[in-house]
Amino acid sequence: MAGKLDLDPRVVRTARRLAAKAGQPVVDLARSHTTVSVERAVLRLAGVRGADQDGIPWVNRLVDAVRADVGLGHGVAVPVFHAMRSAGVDDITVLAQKAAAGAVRFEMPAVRAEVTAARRSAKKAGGGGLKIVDRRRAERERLIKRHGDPKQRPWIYLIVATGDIYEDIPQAQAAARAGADVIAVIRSTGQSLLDYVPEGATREGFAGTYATQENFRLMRAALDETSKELGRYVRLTNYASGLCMPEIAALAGMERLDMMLNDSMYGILFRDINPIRTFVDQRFSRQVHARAGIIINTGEDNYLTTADAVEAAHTVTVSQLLNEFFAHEAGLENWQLGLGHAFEINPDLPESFRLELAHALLARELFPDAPLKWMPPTKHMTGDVFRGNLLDGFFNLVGALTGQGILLVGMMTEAVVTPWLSDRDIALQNVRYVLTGAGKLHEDFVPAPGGFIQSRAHEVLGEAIALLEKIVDDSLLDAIADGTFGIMKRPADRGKGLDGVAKHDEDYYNPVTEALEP
Amino acid sequence: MAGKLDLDPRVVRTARRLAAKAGQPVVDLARSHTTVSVERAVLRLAGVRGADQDGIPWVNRLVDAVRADVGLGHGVAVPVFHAMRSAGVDDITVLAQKAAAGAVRFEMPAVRAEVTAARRSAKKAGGGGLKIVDRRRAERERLIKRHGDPKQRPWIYLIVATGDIYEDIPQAQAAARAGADVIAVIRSTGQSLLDYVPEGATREGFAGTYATQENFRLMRAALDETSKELGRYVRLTNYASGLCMPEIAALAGMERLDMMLNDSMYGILFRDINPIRTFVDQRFSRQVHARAGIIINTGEDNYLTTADAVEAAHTVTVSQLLNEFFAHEAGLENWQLGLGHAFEINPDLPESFRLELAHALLARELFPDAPLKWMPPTKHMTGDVFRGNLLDGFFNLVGALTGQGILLVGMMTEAVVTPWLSDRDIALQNVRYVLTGAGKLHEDFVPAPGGFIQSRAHEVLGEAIALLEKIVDDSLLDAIADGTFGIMKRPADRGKGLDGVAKHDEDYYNPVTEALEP
Amino acid sequence: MSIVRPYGDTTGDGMVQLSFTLPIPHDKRAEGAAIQLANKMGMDPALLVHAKPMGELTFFVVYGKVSHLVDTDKVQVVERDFPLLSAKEVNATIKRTLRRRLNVVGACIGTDAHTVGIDAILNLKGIAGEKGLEYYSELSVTNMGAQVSVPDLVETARERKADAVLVSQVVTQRDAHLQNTRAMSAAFREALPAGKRPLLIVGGPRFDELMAADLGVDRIFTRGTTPREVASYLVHALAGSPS
Amino acid sequence: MSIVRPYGDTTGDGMVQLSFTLPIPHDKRAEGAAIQLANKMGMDPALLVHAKPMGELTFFVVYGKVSHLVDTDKVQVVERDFPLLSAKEVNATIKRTLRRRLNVVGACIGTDAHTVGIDAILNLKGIAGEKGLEYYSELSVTNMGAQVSVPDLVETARERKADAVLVSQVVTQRDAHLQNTRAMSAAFREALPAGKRPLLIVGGPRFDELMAADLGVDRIFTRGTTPREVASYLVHALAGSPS
Ligand code: B12
Ligand code: B12
Ligand SMILES: Cc1ncc(COP(=O)(O)O)c(C=O)c1O
Ligand SMILES: Cc1ncc(COP(=O)(O)O)c(C=O)c1O
Repeated sequence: MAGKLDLDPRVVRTARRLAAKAGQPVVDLARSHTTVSVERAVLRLAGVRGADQDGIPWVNRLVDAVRADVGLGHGVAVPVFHAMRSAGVDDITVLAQKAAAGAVRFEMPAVRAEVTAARRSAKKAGGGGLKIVDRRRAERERLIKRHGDPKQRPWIYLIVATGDIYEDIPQAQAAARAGADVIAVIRSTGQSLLDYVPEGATREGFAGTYATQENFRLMRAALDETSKELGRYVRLTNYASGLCMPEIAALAGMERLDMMLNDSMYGILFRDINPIRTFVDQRFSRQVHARAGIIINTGEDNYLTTADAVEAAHTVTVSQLLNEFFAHEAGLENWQLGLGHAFEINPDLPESFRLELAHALLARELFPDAPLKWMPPTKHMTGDVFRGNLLDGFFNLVGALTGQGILLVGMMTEAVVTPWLSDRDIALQNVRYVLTGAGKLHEDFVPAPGGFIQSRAHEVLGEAIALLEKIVDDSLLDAIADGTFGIMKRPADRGKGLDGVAKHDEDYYNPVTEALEP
Repeated sequence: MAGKLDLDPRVVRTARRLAAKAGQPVVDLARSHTTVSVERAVLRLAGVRGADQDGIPWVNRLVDAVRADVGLGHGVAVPVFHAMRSAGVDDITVLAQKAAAGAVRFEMPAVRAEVTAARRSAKKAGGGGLKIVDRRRAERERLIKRHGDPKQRPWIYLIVATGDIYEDIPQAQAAARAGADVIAVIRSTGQSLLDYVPEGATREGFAGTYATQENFRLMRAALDETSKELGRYVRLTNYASGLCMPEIAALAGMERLDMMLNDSMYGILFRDINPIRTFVDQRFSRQVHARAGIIINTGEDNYLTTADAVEAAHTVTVSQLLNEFFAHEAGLENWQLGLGHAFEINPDLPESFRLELAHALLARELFPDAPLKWMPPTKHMTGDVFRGNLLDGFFNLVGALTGQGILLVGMMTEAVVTPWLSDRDIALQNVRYVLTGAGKLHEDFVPAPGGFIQSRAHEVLGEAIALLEKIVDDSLLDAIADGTFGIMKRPADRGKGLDGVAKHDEDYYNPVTEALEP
Repeated sequence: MSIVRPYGDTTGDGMVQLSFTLPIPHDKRAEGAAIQLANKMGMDPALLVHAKPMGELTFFVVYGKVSHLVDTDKVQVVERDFPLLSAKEVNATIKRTLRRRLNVVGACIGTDAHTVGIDAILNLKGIAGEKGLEYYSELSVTNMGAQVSVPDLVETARERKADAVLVSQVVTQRDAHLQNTRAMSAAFREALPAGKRPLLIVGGPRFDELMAADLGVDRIFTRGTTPREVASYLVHALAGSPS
Repeated sequence: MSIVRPYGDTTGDGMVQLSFTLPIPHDKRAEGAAIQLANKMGMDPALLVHAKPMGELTFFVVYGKVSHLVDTDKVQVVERDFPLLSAKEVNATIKRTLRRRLNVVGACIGTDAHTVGIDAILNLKGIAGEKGLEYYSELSVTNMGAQVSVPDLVETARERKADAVLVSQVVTQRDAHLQNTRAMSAAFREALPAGKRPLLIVGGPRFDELMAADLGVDRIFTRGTTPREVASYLVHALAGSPS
């Protein structure tokens, strides 16, 4: 694909260098802080399971108890494993239950040997979780070898969103049979602001189904069956976003999810989550994804629902560069970077289609080794479902012409309802038509040198560099506070979940980060 | 647009030379024969109007009477104008009425001076008709100057087909307001096999409205109004096909229709009209169209509804070359050649879209000065109207990418009903989206040298030349008899309307042909 | 399952999509009128999701829930009540029971010129991978083509001693297909006594298979018919059961 | 015109298009079931033009004629019963009658995070070329953003002495918008005596404007609302008539 835009490699290198410079202070911040959810993720990997009668996970009760006694700054690993030893409990969930009942107190051991012992136990327990993650990854590789990968690029990505895992499952299986390569289970509207991960199989989501370990397991098992039936490994996606990003990443790793929505800024911008909380959580979750062999999907598409897709095109590029930097820093490889972008230009705008092509090609050529995630029109979809299906067709065509890696299938009812079963069928038929009839059209499509498409791509890249320079000068946190992305203004000292952040003490210890740090 | 396929001009010249060679015998046939409808057309131009109580036009009664008395071989002009003089009638319609009542007898005058006198009167009367045609043409040019031509290419061509001229009119006006540049009034299913042209305003067509002089007049007047309202000259189309092709051409010329469906073989293939009848009628009607400044639309698209659009692609090319030759021979200029072709490849076929592009580009580059008429998918349309609208969008895109001149707008309900008002609106919205968003994409679209699209175009051209060579060897009439076009086998001695054909006698005289012969 | 409801995205939600035009200009009242229509059709709640002015008319898209129940036990359909035979079986049965070739005359009548459907059934080439009736050695097929008048059809059927007459009708505007079919069956009734009348079969994409009696024909075939089904039916109706 | 019918391609033809899924596998019976549903909706004849198997379910497209009449006189709509004012008039009227700025508190409540709609109404930027309420000098606007809980909203409304509370709801799955709106209006009724309650306004693309009373709010705005309409309504309801 490369070379259609005639991008200057020096300019591209400049852009990357600027992104690294802009991102580094945030990485430093993430490396020196922890959050309640990072700590809970550690304990989940170390084996805490289940929830109390009110549905509050034991892991939350445990972290809260530790925090009340010694704060978060040391990390919970040492106090917890020290307490296990002291209390003579060897099931960590039992410890959590006791802690919740007020039957255990936590402290940082005073004696160095005790610290070492607690660290050693923590490391072992945490390592146990990581071993599960590793096994899952190996299992995935085996199943892919057995059943095979999708025959075509882009992979076809479909959403289910009934709110009820038991409705989701047959719908997901039907979607896979109809051609979906990736199934995403959308989450209930409220989940990202919950500071705990719900437990068990759930049937009561709004416009999406709760992300729970059990729901993950049920869906993955169902899709394993379907993969076998179809002779094609069907991938499963969920969301590691929101206040529980690290934990959900850990659960995803342990339940063999294959892709996760995981953006460095989405939660800040679209859920008003505190920027620092997000950046800390994000780094940990990405380290887990790196280890689990999970492909992340970033959320640049969302910016174009609140900002204008032409005016703000360069903010997508900037965000992709930042997401790439953060991802690499956390250990993710290029094949794991499902960088997002979207077909959101007003279809009434002259040249809208050529502009879309230019933007999509730019992303493609800037990130040649990443499986870009190409998102369908949403903002300019209306109740006119006939027109909707048409727009989706042209979206699919851009996807095919620009070699996108993952195609989130657009639904003609986008402006009306969460997708109906038949909407998915119509949408897949649309994708199939375009890929079958024009899947290789890119071979014939060589934008004229210096023509509209090339010029537009260069223009956007130029704007992106200018913006990155400004961010380097001011700081990324300030840029976010100013509404640079998606016109959402999010100051670093506001937003949800800030109280769950703590600065590392000198003796901060986290057995999982230790294992995952590159 | 030219040059994207890198066609070899020598090969293109060969193709044209072969087409001329294949067509010439048919031209010779046409020049040495007449038909009842040619003769009626002459008399219509000479002023015969109206119909008897059964709706049989006086012009039919008159020609039948002449034929009964002296045969057709002399042409009707001399016997008729001789009779007028002899009977002392100076209104030609009155003569027809008298003839129908058996009150006049016809003969070829024995005296040379009488022949000369009759010819002179005939020429004057026929010239009167041609003057009307000329006035109409001048009027069109004036109106186009006043109101303007469509701003974009392709021109947007919409069909109305209620069967009732009084429903057609508001629908046509609505379509024009919604963006149509050309309105075609589809004919009732039976009309093409009627050996007369119905009279008056009609409301009882099946799946189309009768082509009558009065319907032409009413619709043209309505669209003149709308043209004024819109500041854009809206063109009107009808069908000069079937057994009355010459007469309808004459009526179209006199009522200022702007385009006419007029194919050299359609009637043979799809209405089982005798080949000789058709070729004779066709030549005359084209001469009239040439004079009237009418753009013809040929019917190659139809072949692809009975034959396979990939296998038979070259038969479309061959037919276009033949239609071009016949058209030039009859005096039509390139700007009048709306050569037909269609988006009819099975959409499930791999590469269908690229094949469509290749075929459409081939037509474009073979006939760079003709306003090609690009026809939408019909055969592979189904009751799935959502898919239908999508296919139409990709059809529109090929139209835009290959610089077609006239775009017949596809309807999502193609497989269901004659178009509803709302279907047209949805269809126009589709066209508008594609032309606005991707109308200039052709600038960026340069098929790779030697790539799929170029190769396919060269292949089709090669097959077309091979077929033309065979036709030159065997004769066009044999090729038609063998089912070369549209898999319809039509031997020259069969089909409807053969009894309406007569060979010219030595003294054949036709004042209109005389005036129109180049 | 006997009682079912439409399925949007969960079992039993009853959701359907509807579109139509009302001949009134777009305004709030027009939107209300659209909802009124949807309500009358049993959609409640009816969600008006799109309204597009088209001059003096307005096009609407409505989504909503219908409360109607569909009782699949009460569905009337013409089920295939004869075995589907191979070409071999068709030929063998005709040979055995009729001891002569079975004569078939086909045509597209009236002003309808759509021959692709009848050709698909009759011509060698066939459709969907199945050969047409001409392929069957024991069927003698006369395909009269398009725009055949009813008198010509009756005449030819008589001449060829047709056992079965196959008529195609594709154009349905103003019920052309129904009118032409009725005219055809009436003409056969008039021209020939009951025992001498060929089997009358019509086909076309928009027929209702339940209307055979109403139209005076023996059988109706519709969308997606294959030649083999027709051949099997001919054997069933005219040559009795195979072996 | 008071009685109208759907218009396909001729006046009064009554034609409509319908699509839906039935949870039964595709076969003839399923097609019959689809027609049964269309018939129950009043389509007769109902033409089944497309049936697509989707595993154990089938998707259908049906075209047909409905005989229902639409009586435009019987349509119920919430007509704008107040004058549309310019920003100048809005400001002047508030100044004159209230003699203080009018306090508006807006939020997207519940778990709904769609702020584009409420922002379009409140923020300076506005929508469709119209500035939002923040632009009006006599309106004091507090935009609480997304996912605001009802108690927080009531608290803020109290603090800011809100004259009007503007709530947006976009997610409608499982009637989330209706539940949240009811919870909100109940909370205000509980928290404040009748005279002290702010004007309650909800908006979102899928509300039914006729449901205001049912939901316990004063007014509902839906698809395509512009800030000026809202400002004019606020003046009408809270500040009396202009000049
Ligand atoms: C091909 C086609 C044509 C070709 C026909 C070529 C030919 N020689 O047949 C051409 C281009 C000439 C043509 C012309 C016209 N057409 Co046309 N055409 C079509 C088209 C695109 C496909 C029809 C087809 O071939 N289907 C494929 C065959 C295999 O399917 P089928 O006919 O349904 O047959 C199957 C079954 O129904 C059944 N069957 C059918 N007949 C019989 C008979 C028997 C005995 C049995 C057992 C079974 C059987 O078995 C077949 C195989 O499974 C349709 C649109 C569409 N996509 O459906 C319009 C369509 C049928 N045409 C239409 C019209 C209006 C016309 C015109 C009248 C337009 C005009 N005024 O100029 C003209 C004139 C034709 C005339 N006088 O009848 C309309 C009819 C509208 C309506 N419902 O009334 C349609 C639906 C398009 C539209 N939306 O406007 N047409
Ligand atoms: C943009 C968008 C988003 C953005 C929101 C960004 C933001 N900050 O608002 C993002 C990408 C974050 C998003 C996320 C989700 N979305 Co969303 N989203 C949309 C989208 C594409 C456009 C909505 C929009 O902005 N419309 C433009 C505004 C101007 O229109 P409006 O809201 O109707 O507002 C106007 C009027 O209604 C009125 N109005 C509205 N509110 C008020 C209030 C008052 C007081 C007044 C007077 C007037 C008024 O005035 C406005 C101006 O005219 C729609 C699809 C579509 N095309 O409609 C889906 C859609 C609304 N989203 C949907 C869903 C399900 C979600 C998710 C829940 C999916 C998931 N599970 O992850 C998430 C989570 C969101 C959550 N927790 O609520 C569904 C809702 C389905 C349903 N009917 O229940 C939709 C319909 C898409 C779909 N088909 O699935 N989404
Ligand atoms: C990156 C990312 N995370 C998460 C979400 C989902 O949002 P929520 O946090 O409401 O589950 C989205 C929305 O599509 C997204 O793009
Ligand atoms: C060239 C040509 N003539 C005529 C017609 C119309 O056919 P009819 O002769 O039935 O009016 C068509 C069909 O589209 C056509 O393509």
